[in-house]
Amino acid sequence: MSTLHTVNKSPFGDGALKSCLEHCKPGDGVLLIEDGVYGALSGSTIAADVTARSADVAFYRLDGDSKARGLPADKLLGDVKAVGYDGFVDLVAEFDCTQSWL
Amino acid sequence: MSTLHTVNKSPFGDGALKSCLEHCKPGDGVLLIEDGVYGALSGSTIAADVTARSADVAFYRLDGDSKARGLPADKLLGDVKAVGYDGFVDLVAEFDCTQSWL
Amino acid sequence: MSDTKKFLYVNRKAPYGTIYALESLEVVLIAAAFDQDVSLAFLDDGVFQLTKGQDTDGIGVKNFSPTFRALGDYEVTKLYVEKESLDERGLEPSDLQEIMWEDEDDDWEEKPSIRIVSRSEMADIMSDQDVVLSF
Amino acid sequence: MSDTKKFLYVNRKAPYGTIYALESLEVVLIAAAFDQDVSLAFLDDGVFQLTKGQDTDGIGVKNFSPTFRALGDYEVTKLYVEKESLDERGLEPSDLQEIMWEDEDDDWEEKPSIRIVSRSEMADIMSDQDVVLSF
Amino acid sequence: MKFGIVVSEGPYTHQAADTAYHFAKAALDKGHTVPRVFFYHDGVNVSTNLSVPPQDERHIQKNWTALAQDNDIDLVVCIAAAQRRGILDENEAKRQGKDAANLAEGFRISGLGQLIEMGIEYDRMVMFGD
Amino acid sequence: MKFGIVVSEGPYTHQAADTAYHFAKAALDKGHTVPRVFFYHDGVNVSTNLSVPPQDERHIQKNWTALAQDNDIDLVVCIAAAQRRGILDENEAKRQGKDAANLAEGFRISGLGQLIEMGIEYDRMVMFGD
Repeated sequence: MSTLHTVNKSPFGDGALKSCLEHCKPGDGVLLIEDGVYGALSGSTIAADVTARSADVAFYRLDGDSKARGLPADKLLGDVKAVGYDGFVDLVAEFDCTQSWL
Repeated sequence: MSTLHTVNKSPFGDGALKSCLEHCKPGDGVLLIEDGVYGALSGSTIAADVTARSADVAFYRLDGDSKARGLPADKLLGDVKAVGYDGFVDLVAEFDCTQSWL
Repeated sequence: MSDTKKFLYVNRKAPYGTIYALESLEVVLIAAAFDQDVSLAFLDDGVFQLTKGQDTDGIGVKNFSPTFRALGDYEVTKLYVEKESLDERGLEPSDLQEIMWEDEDDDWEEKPSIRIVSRSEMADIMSDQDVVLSF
Repeated sequence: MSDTKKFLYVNRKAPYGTIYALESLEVVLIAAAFDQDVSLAFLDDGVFQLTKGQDTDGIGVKNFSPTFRALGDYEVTKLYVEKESLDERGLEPSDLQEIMWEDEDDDWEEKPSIRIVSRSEMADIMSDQDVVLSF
Repeated sequence: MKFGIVVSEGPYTHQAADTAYHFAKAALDKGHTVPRVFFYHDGVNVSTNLSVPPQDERHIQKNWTALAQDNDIDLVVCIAAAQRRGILDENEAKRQGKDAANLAEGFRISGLGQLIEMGIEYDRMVMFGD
Repeated sequence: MKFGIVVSEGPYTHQAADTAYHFAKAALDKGHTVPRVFFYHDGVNVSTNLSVPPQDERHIQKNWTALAQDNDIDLVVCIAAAQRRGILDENEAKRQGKDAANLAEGFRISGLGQLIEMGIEYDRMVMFGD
């Protein structure tokens, strides 16, 4: 069983991403959506936590949400792969279960 | 000029209380309301931050909100004084300005 | 696939400040009628939902915490509470209300529904579900 | 008391995920007509409101970031941005859009509206207001 | 003193509208005045007259309407925020070609200028939100 | 695959209803089915037919109604959540003695059992909220 976790809130004001990182399992995926895409910012206070899990968890971010917020690719962690809404659908299909960190 | 700061969110999932503590000035007041009353829990990860500001900032919590959440007085920081809605009104009148940390 | 799915209801929010805790409980009560394998997870601020001694008279909002004690009658008997979440908040298991269920396979013995688990056990529980609903 | 009050509009939330940033800006645009002393504070996730290059085509939501550049025409010229909030997010002042106003007392010279301040300066600004509205 | 109150979140979902109500009542009890309450963001949803909460729950809209009538409080709902969220008075409903209006008694729809006026004219402003 | 979608926050205030919409469209484009979308918590506010957003903004309710009609999606609004928040269909309005109903075309009001059914019958469930 593998799970796709979605996180939709900024990790700087809210604990959802941090809690997700502490609960996801090797082989799981974490998809950053909406304000969650700020979690992909390199050089931020959350970047080390994300990078630390990148070895055994796959990270994704919605590209539309990243562009809406003016986050250029060179400011974002390379380990966090950009996907569109179609990629989001593929990820939900690919993983056995989806858990939203609301 | 003195300010009454109100904080209405739990400090464990949200950064409002922490940001408030970093921005309030000596002589200000901080009133914990709604889910903000959890910020008065002693023995918690936020307690030291609250205690550190208790020397120059006055802390209050809404008593109705504390009781609603089942927080007994002996679990709460003594530095955080219980007030009712009437005490809330007095505090707003007493301080020159009110700032809500929404 | 068997006819029964594993449903996990994840509670990460405190009660009363927002309605999610109450409306989550409303879902669980309905879900109980569907004969699925139901578990509830309480972590982060969700552990605050289970504190004992809640008294909402002062805020004019309905106290729904007694409803948790009725869950056993609905055969909802697995309430997982994360220990680290309690610790971070200065709470102990004894600060939570007692919630019991009667085990019909064990001469109707009363057993506690709240099971304190570690963060790592919570992660295992989360990963072992068919459907995860978050509130 | 003078006829003019000091109003501070505090922005602590990111744009688009929630509507607060947009509806805060709508208040400021109306407020500009009232001849008060208006300042805007951007701290915590509020600094994200001012990033340059926002392009919302992919999410089907209106991009309101160009409106910040019109604030100068409304004589809203004090946009305080907290340096520590930028640092924590891995942002630099150059990641924010350029927002200018024309100083009529200085031969209409163009001056930047965004003023980067320290956390301690932000605390001073907050404490020196008559009315603080939070979004 | 004159207290201005702002409610920024919707009823039942957030406690904001409840706390604001208890605060307003306490202020009035202490002899202060609350000339106006401004409903913004999802706060506009407090003003729907179609809410039917469970019998054993408080009725947030009716509480506000009663408090306003007893104490001459001006309950103002922001027009821009209300239109987005589907709160209309009779006039707006007609103007927009809608069959129904849902603004409760005691509330009126107006512009954001009413909020700024509060800040200028009142002694204190208190915001309740999320 | 059969995808079940839950929308837990209100329109415009949170992006949830938008993201859910784009996700549903993408799923359908890829040949999956979205038999039902369930609106819970403030998500029920998506279904009001009284929303009048600015002309240059998306119309979230109309987008959902159109998507549902084109793809035979069952848009279900939770009755308990809807009643608290003032969303009523014609029947409920009559039963509650209200003059107006505000449930938009393409949506229907039903119970929480519809949500559990989705979890049981569909291959995947995705929640959008706050």
